[in-house]
Amino acid sequence: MEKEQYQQLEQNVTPKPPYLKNVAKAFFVGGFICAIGQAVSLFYIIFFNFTEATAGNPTVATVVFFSMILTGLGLYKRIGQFAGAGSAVPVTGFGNAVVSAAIEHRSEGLVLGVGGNLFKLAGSVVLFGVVSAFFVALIKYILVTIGVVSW
Amino acid sequence: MVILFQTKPSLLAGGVVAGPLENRSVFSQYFDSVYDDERWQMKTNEQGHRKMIEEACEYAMKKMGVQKGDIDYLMGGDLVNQMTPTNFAARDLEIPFIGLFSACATSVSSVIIACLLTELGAANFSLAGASSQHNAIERQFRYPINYGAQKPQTAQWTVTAAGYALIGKHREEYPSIEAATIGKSVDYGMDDPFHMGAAMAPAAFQTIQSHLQQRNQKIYHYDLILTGDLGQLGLKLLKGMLVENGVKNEELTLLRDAGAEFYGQDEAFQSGASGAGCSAAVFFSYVIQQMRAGSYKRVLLVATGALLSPLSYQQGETIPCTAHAIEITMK
Amino acid sequence: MTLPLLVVLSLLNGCAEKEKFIVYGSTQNESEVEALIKEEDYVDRSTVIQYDDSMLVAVQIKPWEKWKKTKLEKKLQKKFEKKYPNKDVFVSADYKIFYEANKIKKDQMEDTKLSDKITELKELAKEET
Amino acid sequence: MVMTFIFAFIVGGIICVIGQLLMDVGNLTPAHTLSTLVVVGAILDGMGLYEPLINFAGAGATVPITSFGNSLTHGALAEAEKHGLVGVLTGMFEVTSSGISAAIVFGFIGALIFRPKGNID
Repeated sequence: MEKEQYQQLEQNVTPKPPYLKNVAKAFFVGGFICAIGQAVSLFYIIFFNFTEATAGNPTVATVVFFSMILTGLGLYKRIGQFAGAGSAVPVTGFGNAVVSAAIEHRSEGLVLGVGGNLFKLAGSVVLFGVVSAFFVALIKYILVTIGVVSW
Repeated sequence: MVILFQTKPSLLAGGVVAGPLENRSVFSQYFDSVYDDERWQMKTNEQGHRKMIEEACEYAMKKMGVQKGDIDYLMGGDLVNQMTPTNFAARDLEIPFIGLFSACATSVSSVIIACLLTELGAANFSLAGASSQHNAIERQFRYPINYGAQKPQTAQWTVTAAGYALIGKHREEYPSIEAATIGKSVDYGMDDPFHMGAAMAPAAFQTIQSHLQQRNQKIYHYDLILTGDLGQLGLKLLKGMLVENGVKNEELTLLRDAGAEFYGQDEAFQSGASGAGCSAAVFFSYVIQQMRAGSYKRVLLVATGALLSPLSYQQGETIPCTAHAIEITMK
Repeated sequence: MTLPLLVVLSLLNGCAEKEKFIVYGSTQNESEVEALIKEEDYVDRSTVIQYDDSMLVAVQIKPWEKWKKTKLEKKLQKKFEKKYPNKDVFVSADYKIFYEANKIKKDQMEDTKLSDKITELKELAKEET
Repeated sequence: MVMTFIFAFIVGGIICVIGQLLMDVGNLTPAHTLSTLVVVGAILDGMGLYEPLINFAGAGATVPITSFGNSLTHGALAEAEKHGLVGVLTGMFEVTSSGISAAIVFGFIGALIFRPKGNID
């Protein structure tokens, strides 16, 4: 059997991902996580001195903490299998990537294992976040200087 | 070229040790021991992996009442970087040893080498097998265990199991190896590490075809052709390729796959089981026991292996695969 | 998971006053201030705290208009500054400020503390992330 | 107030749906998907569109990973506005994202108290 012929067969046999089901699951789980985030942020606004503008930071830190607990108990991967992007896209997914790598590499010690592998999965997000922030700021600065836009 | 063993070395015993999740395997009743701690009460996954290999070897030896001093060679491998679990187990077993890497096809490639050594007269007894430990393999090839990535339906679950066979000179009352085919490394351009079955099926197809052709056999000459870990989709693909080549539908029932059957119909495991320990565990427990009980007279075991590394697929390479086959008969 | 959420929601609704437009503190210009805010149809609810020369205007913007929050806040600030050039006006659409303003009214906070509280809230609202 | 929760749910859900489509239809790995979303967040903030989204949807916009790009860019832009070209550079050292620091701290703590387990349910 030729390669092309096999690839054709493979295409026919391999099931397509259930797009609609996956999208629905991602929507509801992702939305639910954000609604919990909203509740946490309200908690900080009402009981502490945070405004809507400043409550974002403690909110994110808190949901990352929840994510650590769920990751450590092995529950986050089950949520992940069910929800896909619904649990990967919220910052809890970022937390899960960092915490799971940290737990995984504990056996190689705190410095070489945890320290060296903490951003094994999440590093690309930090990289592209910081680099794109730099370029966006640079481009906007140039555009402001030549008078195309204002701050 | 097919290898014909004139002296027909025998599979005298098999030792299979598996992890806690493998309790759910449809084959678990045939295993010698199912441990309820995935790390065998060791500190790391890799140490547990090593311990599992040692125990599997000990079970195989105990069944024939031989000591490790009686074993001439140990042939085996696993999937961890540089195969440290097997290398370290060999250190503790103190048996002359060659580590073999054919990925998940090691369970059969090791048996072939052991048979050649037996045929040559260099070995009275040798141990051959392979193993995999879920946590140790997943963290290396894919993601940390607790990372919540969504696995597609094509994914397979790496089993925690070690299977080792004790191979010795021919004895009538034991299943014996008549012939073997060492497979080529086959690449049909598949590049999805979450769809190994599709990558491995062509390798299994080529090895089976070449073995049957050179032995002048048809599928129906066998009671069972058992592939290693193609999974449900890989098995479907293999059957599809055979049908294209003129194999009749009724013959296809003789084809089974250890990985596809390993965890039954549990959807949590997606397309089924994989890993070097998958084929080794099934071949050296279920198959040997069934043959000794007389259920099968002639069996072709085809272990398949995907020869990728995390590095190679990140660099965008496709996945070459191999398949090795042994023909086992029972009087 | 949904039960505690519902409890929180009902609590929050309980906190909110029935009246939509409230002026607290000195009664000076009360109806005028109220009319001024009512003119702006994007304002859902508001609580104005008056003390001496300072005026804290805490508003809640209608959900569908909320994305323009920053602009609307500035617009309202300008409007009030123009109307009351002699007063120290501070407009905020932040929920925290609105919540605290309602609390001032509910607790009937004394005038002596009021001044400090208003300054505190102003600083809080100016904080950035 | 109830509306804020509903908007947070819907907007957060939609951002996740975009991520799911990138993975399923675009065939991207989770790492590629998340990196893409972060860059999109940064660009949206550069165009001044992310803040209105936060005003509208609250946690629906701050909890998804796109807010990383937003908060990092926000810091950089603020510095650039204050200090000009030098600010673009120094902005990089000033920018913070609580998610990153929180993940580092909790990652370390998690490593101390948990062990990986290969269970399936």
